[in-house]
Amino acid sequence: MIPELHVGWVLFAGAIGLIAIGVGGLLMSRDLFRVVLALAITEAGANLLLVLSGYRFDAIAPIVTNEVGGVMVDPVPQAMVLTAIVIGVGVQALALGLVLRIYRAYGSIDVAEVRRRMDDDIAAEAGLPLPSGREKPAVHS
Amino acid sequence: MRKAAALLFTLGLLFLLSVMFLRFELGQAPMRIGKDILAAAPEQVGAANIVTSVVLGYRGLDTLGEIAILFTAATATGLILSGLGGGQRRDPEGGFILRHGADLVFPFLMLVGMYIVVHGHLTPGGGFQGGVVLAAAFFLPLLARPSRAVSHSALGWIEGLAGASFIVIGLWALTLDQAFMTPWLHQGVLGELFSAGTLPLLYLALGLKVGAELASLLAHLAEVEASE
Amino acid sequence: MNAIVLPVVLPLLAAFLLPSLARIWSSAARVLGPVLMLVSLCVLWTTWGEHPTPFVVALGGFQPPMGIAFHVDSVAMLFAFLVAGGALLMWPAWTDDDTMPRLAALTLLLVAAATGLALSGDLFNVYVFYELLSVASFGLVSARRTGAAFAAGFRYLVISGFGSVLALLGIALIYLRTGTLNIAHLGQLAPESLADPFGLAAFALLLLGFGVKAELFPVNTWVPEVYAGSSARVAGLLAGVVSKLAVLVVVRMLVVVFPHDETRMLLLILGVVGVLSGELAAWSAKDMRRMLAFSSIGQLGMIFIAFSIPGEAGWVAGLALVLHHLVVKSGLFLIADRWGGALQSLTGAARVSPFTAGLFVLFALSLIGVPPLPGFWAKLQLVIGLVENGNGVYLGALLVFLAATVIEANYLFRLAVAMYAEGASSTVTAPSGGNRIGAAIFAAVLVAAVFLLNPLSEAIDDLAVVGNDATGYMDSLAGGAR
Amino acid sequence: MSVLDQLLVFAFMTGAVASFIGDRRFAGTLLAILYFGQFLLLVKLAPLGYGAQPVVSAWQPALFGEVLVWRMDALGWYFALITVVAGWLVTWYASGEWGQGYRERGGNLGLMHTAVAANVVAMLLLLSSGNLLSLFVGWELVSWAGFLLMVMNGRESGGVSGPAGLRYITYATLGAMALLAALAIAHHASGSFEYIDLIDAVDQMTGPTRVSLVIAFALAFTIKMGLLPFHLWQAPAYAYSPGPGGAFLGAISSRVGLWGLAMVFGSLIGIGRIAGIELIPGWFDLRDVFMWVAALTIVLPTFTALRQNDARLLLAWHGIGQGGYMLLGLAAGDALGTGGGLMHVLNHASYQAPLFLAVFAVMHRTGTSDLNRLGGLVARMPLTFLVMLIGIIGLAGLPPMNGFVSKYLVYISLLRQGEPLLFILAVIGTLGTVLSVFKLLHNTFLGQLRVEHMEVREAPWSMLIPMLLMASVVVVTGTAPGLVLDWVASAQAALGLPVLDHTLGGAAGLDMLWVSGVLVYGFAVGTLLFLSGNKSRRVHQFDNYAGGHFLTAENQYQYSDQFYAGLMHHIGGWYRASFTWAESVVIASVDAMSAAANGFFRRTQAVFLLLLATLGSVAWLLWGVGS
Repeated sequence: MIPELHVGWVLFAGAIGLIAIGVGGLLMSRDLFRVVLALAITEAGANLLLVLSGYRFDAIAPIVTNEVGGVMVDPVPQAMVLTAIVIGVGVQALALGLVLRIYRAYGSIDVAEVRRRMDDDIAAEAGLPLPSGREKPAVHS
Repeated sequence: MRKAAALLFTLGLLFLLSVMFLRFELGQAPMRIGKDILAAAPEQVGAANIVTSVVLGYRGLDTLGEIAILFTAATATGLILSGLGGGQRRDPEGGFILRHGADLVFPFLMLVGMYIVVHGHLTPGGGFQGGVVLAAAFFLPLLARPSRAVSHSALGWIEGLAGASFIVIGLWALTLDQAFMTPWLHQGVLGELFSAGTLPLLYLALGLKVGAELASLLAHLAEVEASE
Repeated sequence: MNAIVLPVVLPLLAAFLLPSLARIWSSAARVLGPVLMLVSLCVLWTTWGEHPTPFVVALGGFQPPMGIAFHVDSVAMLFAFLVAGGALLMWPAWTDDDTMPRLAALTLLLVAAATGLALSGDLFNVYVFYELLSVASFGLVSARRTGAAFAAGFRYLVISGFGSVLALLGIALIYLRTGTLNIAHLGQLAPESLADPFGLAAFALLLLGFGVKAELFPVNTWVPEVYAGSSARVAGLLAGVVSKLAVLVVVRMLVVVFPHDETRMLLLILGVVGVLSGELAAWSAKDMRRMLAFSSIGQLGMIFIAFSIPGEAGWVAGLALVLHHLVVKSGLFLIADRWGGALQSLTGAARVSPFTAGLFVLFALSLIGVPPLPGFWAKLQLVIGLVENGNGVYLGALLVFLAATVIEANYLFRLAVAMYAEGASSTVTAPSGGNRIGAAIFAAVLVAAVFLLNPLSEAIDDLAVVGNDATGYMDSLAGGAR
Repeated sequence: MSVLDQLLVFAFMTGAVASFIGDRRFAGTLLAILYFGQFLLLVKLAPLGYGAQPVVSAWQPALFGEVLVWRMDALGWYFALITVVAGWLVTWYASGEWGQGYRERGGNLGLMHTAVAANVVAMLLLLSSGNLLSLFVGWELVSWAGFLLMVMNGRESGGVSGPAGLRYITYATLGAMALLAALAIAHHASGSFEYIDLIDAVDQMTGPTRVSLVIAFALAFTIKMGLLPFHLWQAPAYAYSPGPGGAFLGAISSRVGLWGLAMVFGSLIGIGRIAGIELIPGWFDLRDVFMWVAALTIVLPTFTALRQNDARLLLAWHGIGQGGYMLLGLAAGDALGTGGGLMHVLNHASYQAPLFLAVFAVMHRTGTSDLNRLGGLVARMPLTFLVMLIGIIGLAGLPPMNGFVSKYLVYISLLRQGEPLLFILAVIGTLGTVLSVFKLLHNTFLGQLRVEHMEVREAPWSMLIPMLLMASVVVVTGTAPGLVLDWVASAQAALGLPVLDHTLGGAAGLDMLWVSGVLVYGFAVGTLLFLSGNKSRRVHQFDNYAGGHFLTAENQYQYSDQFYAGLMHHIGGWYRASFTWAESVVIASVDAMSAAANGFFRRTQAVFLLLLATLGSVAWLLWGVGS
């Protein structure tokens, strides 16, 4: 059991490490595209953790064949992870679309700059003085 | 300073997650419904691939939700990217090899994709995996010939009808006084192509939908890129 | 009984076909959504009438806990009803430009997801619907296609995405411990497998993950920008309706699976901080939309405080606050359609549209909780519930709540007084006819509720019994569980 | 349907009529008749004032398992009588020329009538509330109806009424929330909102619970009364209401706070128990806090009033100080004190309302209430002068007016209880009152008539009659205080307080019949002497000289600016400024907290907080509570 335990530990640690890397990326990235990537890494870690929650080494893939099989892996986490992955894909595609549009609107994908421009835009639309102190927001599409 | 704090908190998360998850050993999970499903799936659903039984049978609604999410993402991306530029493509045409290679590979990709889709209930694979291959088949010509406009209308009809047929197959059960998504075709023999009731039909719809969805997502993004 | 899936599935079906349908018959596509909402309302109404007691629909015919089940009780149906009704009144896709089909499709998806959240009895299925809800709302939020809308939508997406990861981790942890996903089944297993610090930590992860939509402190930093950047109707839909569904999910988990003092305390503390931060931030807001956004954070905080009270008292208070906030905040956001800008510009706005200003005052009065408006009765339930509990922390929450109400009265009526200021001429124009009618309908509901308080209070009492009945929830899983 | 129901329904109908036809020409008259109908119904309830059992409303809606009960007892009836009469007379006042003038100045007369009617309904609902829940409902209705009356005068007040009303409603909400807290504590202790259950439960309460209950009630009621340190809102809010509305508010509206305190001191908790809560054992208890607050409220706002140059503000500041006398008497707790305090409510209403109305009559004719721009109007508006004269004598608490009687009772009570310091403070307050009301009378009516007011006419009868009626109440109840003391005694009995032993002429050895008789006799003698001398000659006001100069229209011998400059120099303005300072500190701290909350939402790195929260809550659940 010892080697199995060891491998399991490595797998779990890998999943958790992915999450930590992703979260670190989320926190430290100043670039929106990197934020999307960090989010993707975090999701990957979470998905890995999810699929690990039903995995076992001594078992086979849950497909009924004519051969005599042993114990099968829990199929439910596999199905869940399939769903979670596809969800992640959808979210990431949308995020990329948004990054594209932000870049088109503001000419920058720097977190702080985008934040500042957004505040300005919201204030300008509401008819308030701009938080950044500029006269009026730059023209954008 | 901020980076240091970020690092610190990331390490904190690492620590907490380790505390929470490293206590578990692989294979020690109780597998309550997992065992039940493994035992019951071959009779109840009749699909050799039990993951497919779960994806389309036991957890079919999740799958419907998931294609809805893909559809939503595609629609939302289409919404936010529409009205951008005139779609003036400036990407150069692909070279001879790329163009003809793409033409050559296209039918094979289609074939592989469809194969994976329709055998989803028997072997590893299924609507998602096959759908992605199908999307690749559609996307390849796009890369080779950036000037050719994608027919969003056609893609829209495919994804709409495919999604609708998934739901309609599910709803048909209601007319038989069954719950939504109850398989209503004959189960057939385990392991054969035409088995597992409505599952292959669902996977077919799913595959088409996923393929069309991804293709339209990619096309939308590619168009913006091109109009850069 | 099986027809209860229709309010979830039909909007999906329509959404899939709508963009294509709009190409060939756009006027049909425009009315399709609202018509479907009416159909959903009818289906829910008849089902509610036929099945007053909770029942389970095993989707795909697979017995729960193996398959996904809809757990349908009166609370779930009430929330589903609110979703359809709210979406009907605040339908954001009446435009006739090229965005209409996609907007309508996204709204339908949002509605389907929200209804699914209300009905679903499976944890992972809830997660899927929650994600669907998120993605649809990202799209709707960014639909105005301004830079601010995109940036706000992206921020929302990142926070929400991280929240989803947390929720997924929570689900993984729970599945590791129990090996099941059905909420009722989880409830049965919880005393032996989840009633330790690690199970509670899983709840914290779920709470923070799903709390993003519920505007829970501190995962609500997206709220002000998103409501300021999106259209008034979308903001109203998100603040009024969608947030409540996320609350329902969290509270279901709390009541059925994690009914512990610690989890309630967590909810209470986050709710208290939410009330404080929201109302304080609203106090110095300079524009109406963000004022409403902050105020809704505060109100959601109150709802969390209410649900953290053990027993039926908490449910009575929580449900009353939920219903009240839904009506009032939706109405206010409809008013904010054209009046959402700088508060300064609203000085003298009562002259521009006395009707709208009157509605604002009515909503504000109810929000503060002036009797005999329904807001008062909702808040009274909260106060009684808090003090009945007797515990010191709950009394602290009561004090915070009372202080927050004073702040709320000040900033709402600062605006109301300015609206009626003499001699000033406002630059704003009256909200569009549709929005005025919508707001008037919400106001009419509010006023009608004053006269129907007695039956309403009885109905809420009944709903609270059902909502708080964790064993009833678990027992409805007859036969399938072990 | 009991008489109480009839009264409430009738009051509602009055409000409905006001809201539908309030801006018509005849509306004021019609409404005045309707108020008179309410008055008649109250007369029908008059046995309450002489010890009859409370009248219960048949309508008892149950909501969320709680019942709303309305029940009128002697105390409520006494207050309701003042309310309805005040509403009646101010509406009468507004029914004629004043209302027309108000409309011509751009005011919304219909709204004003509606607001006054709403105030009356709300007051009646509150005063007849039969349990804590209906008390709270009535309380909030009174607050918001008052708010409506205060903020509706934006045009005439030059936009000042809005901020004043906002300040009021913020304070009022604070009070309402305190009341809600009190309700919650009571519900927790007794399991219901019924008075009876609360009274039973008070004895079983733990010390902290009882203290917090008293504090919550006190906070709610003192804020409404405008007692220190929550008095800042009252004067501007009342002063800038439309005339009759301001008179109504100043006369009775804030007295519901006293009504509430009377219930707390009397039946609900009992002044004895409050005195039993010792803050510094053996030396200072909670009742002393009330008494000192009351005494300071008498003194400080009164001297603030002294500094006012706007007649409306001067009167409104006075109204605050008068509340102090009432509370002082009530907190004294014995038959004399509580009797004096309760009687002072009616007395105060009876002179505060005509004073306000007189000021507004002057404003109606001259267009100003600035005390530096008036003077000499006695020659032009003698009846208005008479009303104000009676009013200020009452306000100053001099015989033979009713204000003297109630203050006398309070003084005697204080002396008998051995509270000389409080007595001295009360007397100092009276001194300040005398000084400032003299300023009011002098600057308005005495001295030299200004050129621009040469053509001013007496106020019309539609305004004079209500004022004179009220003024006559001041004289009549001053001469025969027993009329009122009967009702006060019944109210005391209903509250379970010691009952005042009284005669028609007064109590505690005071016989106003005799005092008035002597005064009348003295005046008669003086008048006879004056007439018999017949040495007076009427001259034009410029046919005179002062300081060696002949007088012209530009050259005035009457000074009104810097009144009491010497006194002002000594006492300064520190007390009022200190409270405004305290208020601004509160606002600034809320501002700071608000900025902090905003900063939280404006963080660029949103995920950071999310992560922080996750770590915090998970760690808390893992180690904080689990182990």
